[in-house]
Amino acid sequence: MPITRTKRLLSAAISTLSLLGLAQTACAQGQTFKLGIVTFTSGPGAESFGVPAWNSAKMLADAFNQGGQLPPPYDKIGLGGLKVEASVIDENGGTTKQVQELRNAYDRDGYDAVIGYISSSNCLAGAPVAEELKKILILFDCGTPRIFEDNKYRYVFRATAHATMDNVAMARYIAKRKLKSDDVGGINPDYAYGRDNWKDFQQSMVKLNDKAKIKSELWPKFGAGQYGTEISALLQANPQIVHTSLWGGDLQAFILQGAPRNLFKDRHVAIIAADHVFQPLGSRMPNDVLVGARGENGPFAAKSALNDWFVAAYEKQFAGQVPSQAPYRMAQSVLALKLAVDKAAAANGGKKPTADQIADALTGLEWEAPSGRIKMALGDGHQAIQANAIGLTKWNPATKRVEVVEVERFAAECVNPPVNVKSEEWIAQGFPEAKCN
Amino acid sequence: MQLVTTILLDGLIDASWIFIVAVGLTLIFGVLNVLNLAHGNFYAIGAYVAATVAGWYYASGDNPPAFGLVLMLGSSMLVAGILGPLLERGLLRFLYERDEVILVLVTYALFLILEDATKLIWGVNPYYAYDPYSLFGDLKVYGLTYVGYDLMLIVFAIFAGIILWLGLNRTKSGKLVLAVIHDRDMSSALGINVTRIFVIAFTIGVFLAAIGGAITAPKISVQPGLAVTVVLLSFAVVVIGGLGSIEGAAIAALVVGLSRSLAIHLWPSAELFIVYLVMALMLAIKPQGMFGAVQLRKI
Amino acid sequence: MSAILDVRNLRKSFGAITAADDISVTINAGERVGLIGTNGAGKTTFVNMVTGYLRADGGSIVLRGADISGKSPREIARAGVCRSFQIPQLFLSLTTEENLIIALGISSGEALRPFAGTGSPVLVASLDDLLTRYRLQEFRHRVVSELPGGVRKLLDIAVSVTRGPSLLLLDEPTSGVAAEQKFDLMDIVVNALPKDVTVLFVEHDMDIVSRYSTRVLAFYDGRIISDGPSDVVLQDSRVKSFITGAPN
Amino acid sequence: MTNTKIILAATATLAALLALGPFLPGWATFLGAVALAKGITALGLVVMLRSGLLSFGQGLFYCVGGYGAGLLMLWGDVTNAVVLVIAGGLSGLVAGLLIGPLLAGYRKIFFATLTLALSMLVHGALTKADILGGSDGLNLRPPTFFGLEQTTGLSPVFAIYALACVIAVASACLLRIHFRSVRGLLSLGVKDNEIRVEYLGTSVRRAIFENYVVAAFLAGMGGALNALVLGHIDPELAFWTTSGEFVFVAILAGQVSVVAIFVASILLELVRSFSSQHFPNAWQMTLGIFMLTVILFMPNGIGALLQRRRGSKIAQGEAP
Repeated sequence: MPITRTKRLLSAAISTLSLLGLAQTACAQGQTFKLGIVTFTSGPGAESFGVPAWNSAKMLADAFNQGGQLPPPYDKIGLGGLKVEASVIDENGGTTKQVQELRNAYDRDGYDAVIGYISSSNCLAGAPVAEELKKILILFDCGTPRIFEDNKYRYVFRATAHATMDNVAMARYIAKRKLKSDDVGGINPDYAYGRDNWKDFQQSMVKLNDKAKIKSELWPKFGAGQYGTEISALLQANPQIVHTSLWGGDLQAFILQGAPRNLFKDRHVAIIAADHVFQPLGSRMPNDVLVGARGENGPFAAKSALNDWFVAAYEKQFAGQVPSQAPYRMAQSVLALKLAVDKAAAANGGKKPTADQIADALTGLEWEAPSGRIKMALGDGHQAIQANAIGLTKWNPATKRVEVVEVERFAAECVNPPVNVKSEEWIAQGFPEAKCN
Repeated sequence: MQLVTTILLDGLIDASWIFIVAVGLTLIFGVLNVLNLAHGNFYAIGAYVAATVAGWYYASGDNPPAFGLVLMLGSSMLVAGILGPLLERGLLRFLYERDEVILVLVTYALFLILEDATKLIWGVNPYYAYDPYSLFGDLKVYGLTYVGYDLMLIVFAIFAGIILWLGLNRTKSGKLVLAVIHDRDMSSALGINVTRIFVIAFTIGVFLAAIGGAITAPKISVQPGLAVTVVLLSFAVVVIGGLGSIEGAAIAALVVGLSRSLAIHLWPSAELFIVYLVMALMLAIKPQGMFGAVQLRKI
Repeated sequence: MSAILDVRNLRKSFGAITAADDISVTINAGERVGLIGTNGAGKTTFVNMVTGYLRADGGSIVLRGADISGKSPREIARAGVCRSFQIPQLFLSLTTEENLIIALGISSGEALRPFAGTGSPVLVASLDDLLTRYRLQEFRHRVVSELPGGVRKLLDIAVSVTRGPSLLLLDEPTSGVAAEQKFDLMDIVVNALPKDVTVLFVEHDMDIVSRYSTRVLAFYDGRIISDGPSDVVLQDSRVKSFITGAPN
Repeated sequence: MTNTKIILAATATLAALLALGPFLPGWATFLGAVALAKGITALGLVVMLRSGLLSFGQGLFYCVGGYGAGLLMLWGDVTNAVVLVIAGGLSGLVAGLLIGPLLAGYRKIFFATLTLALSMLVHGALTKADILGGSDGLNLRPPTFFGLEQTTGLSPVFAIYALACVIAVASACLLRIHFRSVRGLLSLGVKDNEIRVEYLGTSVRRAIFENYVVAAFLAGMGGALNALVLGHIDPELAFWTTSGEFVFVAILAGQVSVVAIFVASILLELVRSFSSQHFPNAWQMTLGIFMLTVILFMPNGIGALLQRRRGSKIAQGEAP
């Protein structure tokens, strides 16, 4: 191949790249606050978490821009007085793509902050990028505690509690209500999230009930959709408690296939993240199922002006859809950012605050969310802890809704590890320094 | 005894499902030598169509429930019957003279396109068709409740298998299909209209995938992301059974179903891996699969 | 005269058809042997077994004292037995030159070195030599798939002799070549070959056979029914009635 | 074009790429590094394509390379990027040596399918491996570059981009020389007519095996580069969709020239990132349509598989 062709091909490539380079500088600084939301708009995560989360973010951004919609302190216009420009990025496509997208978001498209990630691998991969580029990244859903327990970050935050409390709270409920729990079984998706949940739950159970023993552990593939054999195995082992961290379509399929086989009779199935299937399943959701919502979200949310506004606005805007944990966790994160940016802007004489100023404002922040009072308590003020609640399902034919009854609420310090203790060790040591009400 | 029965029964139910879902892929592979990565999307489309129809049909409670199932199957078949020829005539046929692997790439592109297409048509909110699931009641086997619908799956799979077998071995075009599977070049040399066979085979393949989706719809929540798992599972079945062998697919489905049920009951932590494990063993022992012929380039 | 190829009780059958029925024959170095016989008489099967394409059901093939029965074509080629094909086996998408370069590269061992260029003096020299001796110069840069049948035949033979074989088997070298060109082709081949090369060639044209062979093996029904100098064999009554169909 | 000219052209290209680096915005540098890493892998595919084989499971070696480098960093405390990338290449090579003999017997779609199956096996195994972070994978530390990153404060992404450039250009240059060697021609011969190759006295299996191992080595280095620039490894690297991209790049580029591979790779990354920027709800569809369009309407892009080639490469000094 003659040199000339090399040159041609090469220059072609170069010119495209450099052109894009220019394009990027153009749109970097505007007098708006560009907020990127990364969440699943396609694939298995879209229905239950991705799209509802994006809806929630979009709704809040619009409300901020109109101003005066939310109760104080969130009634100020925009973010730090700046108009919010929120746009969504699909989380589907693997970590390489996500890291590329994150770099594009900060570097090319000039986003001032990004809130995102349902998948733990994307959280793990994204955090160092934000740190390297010194840009704000708020993780809103991924479960793994590894992020702030294995690393320290300045610009990365998680405005929601990690998955440990979901399982500790569940175990505590079982203990507190003295439910039969000597024989414990579990069915969890066979990937990191499922395995972490099961480890936490099983160890918590053993700590809280020394007679508890594991009767069966099942590991369906994520996205399997077929649970016939697992259900048989569970029925056969006949444990008194069946723990599961299945979610979304998998959880729905599991319930649809398990209910007619009496899996939910004469035992408690404990679903740590269940509220998002209440509305889709409706009357198909069995009664007396032990459920959590990864925080005081959805049906567990305590009455407050903010929560009333949130639920009403969401149902109004999205055709009667009831907000579940994903919208709540997103709202929680967006509101944390709102508060921090407002604070930082005020401190900055009303001018657009820098990432460092926002980071400072976020560190150790305490704020009100629809899900109650949240506190950046762990990871040097970067990892939030929040209260959690567990209850039993009850179908209400009148309201045509699945409600939660016999709810137990657990203070944040009761179900989350204290500062500088790894979740795993905290559970293994029997919850030292836990402050329960 | 109870455990054995349960393992066998669960394995059989699983195998029936796997067979219906996977056999279409084998057929297409055998005839067109295309590893159809979009197979799972046709499954998903079948499920969506069925669920949509079920939604309309059961909306008014007084319709006879049994007919709903028929309607679901019929409608998904109909859509497959349109989609199959459309894609084969409209796209694949232009590429047959290209390298086979390009066709794999084409189906990969199809996979990407259909992923979003289904989402744009049906959105991300779930669709349900659970009414037929309770159609056949349920019964107790050794004290374990089984849903009649799942047991009917076994009957359905055997039925489908027999129809397919008869269709291939007892009808003229079926025999032609087998001839093409056996030796493509020879068949065209003998003047068999291979392209016509391609349309037939591809359509039947899409057909079966869609039916798989339709019969599964009642027991799942139909929503984005159905495709990937199915295509991987079917792919494993094709490899285990031997590339392009129908009998192979049947046996492989049984092997996978039973080994999965064995694993879940006796060695649960291996569930995710068991299919790959069987596949690996098969590759190690008989790389061309149980019923596959060694396909070395002649030397 | 020393024996180069010694075949003993060679047997091969495809189902009911017996392609080689206890064949025993000795070929001496320097002989130029024509193999004649009707289609299905076992000529090509014989060639295929000697060159390892087919594995004999029984019997032995000994090349200069070394038993090569059941060896792969590759090993037999390395042992000094090369062949051309009834249907030329060439690299159709490549040019005449490239075909020969691959062949020469393999025999010289350059084809095993990842970066050995095609321009090495030795290679170029033997390339030019081949192109000239086989009259292929004008087709040098033509893609083989576009070459006329006769030229492909020549190239096929040229490619097969690059190893400098001691025994060369030509499977119907003149088939598919226009009658008037057959002699030219054979002349080119014969003149291009070193004198000491032993040649076996399968041929249907009896004029070619009588002109170019020092010895003829007449195959019939998997057996050699006549063996000797061409004039003798071609006059053999059974050869006449079964093969050449010439009047007695 | 003589080898000297090729090497000159390569050096010029390398210089240009390195000079370009500092002017690129960070995201583009990252994109460049990833594209080059994938391009290096696709280059390996072309090596196999020339002997008529297309692997749909090259993600296996990409992944093995990534984990090889990553684990050497995390467990072996080796941080030098160059060492890590070579280690990645070698782990790919070893995997190739192990699997090669099995696959060297297969052709066409059967080869493609079995490679795909094997890569999915590795994907499944890694998802189960808790010690390797399971499906979440592991985060890596920033690699070092002989201390340059301290002294000159050079950004890790740019450093890896530069390293990728060097490896890409070097391997492209070597392969370019190889393709016009006798051995390079032999690969084409294997694709055309295995019978003749065997009768010439050399082993087809061996030739294919060698090409396969070379491809595995390149994929290993590509995977290592991807792992380093990403700072993270997870089983996704071995997923079939990853392999699909390599195939696409190889097809899109064809065998017109080794440079085309990298242009194709960069193009794919650009299309991906811009389609997800502009059509966040249909980026997969956009990508798919892009692929189909290329396959249908750019047959020259796939000249390699059409097996129609004119004139002597040597005479015209044009790349095979």
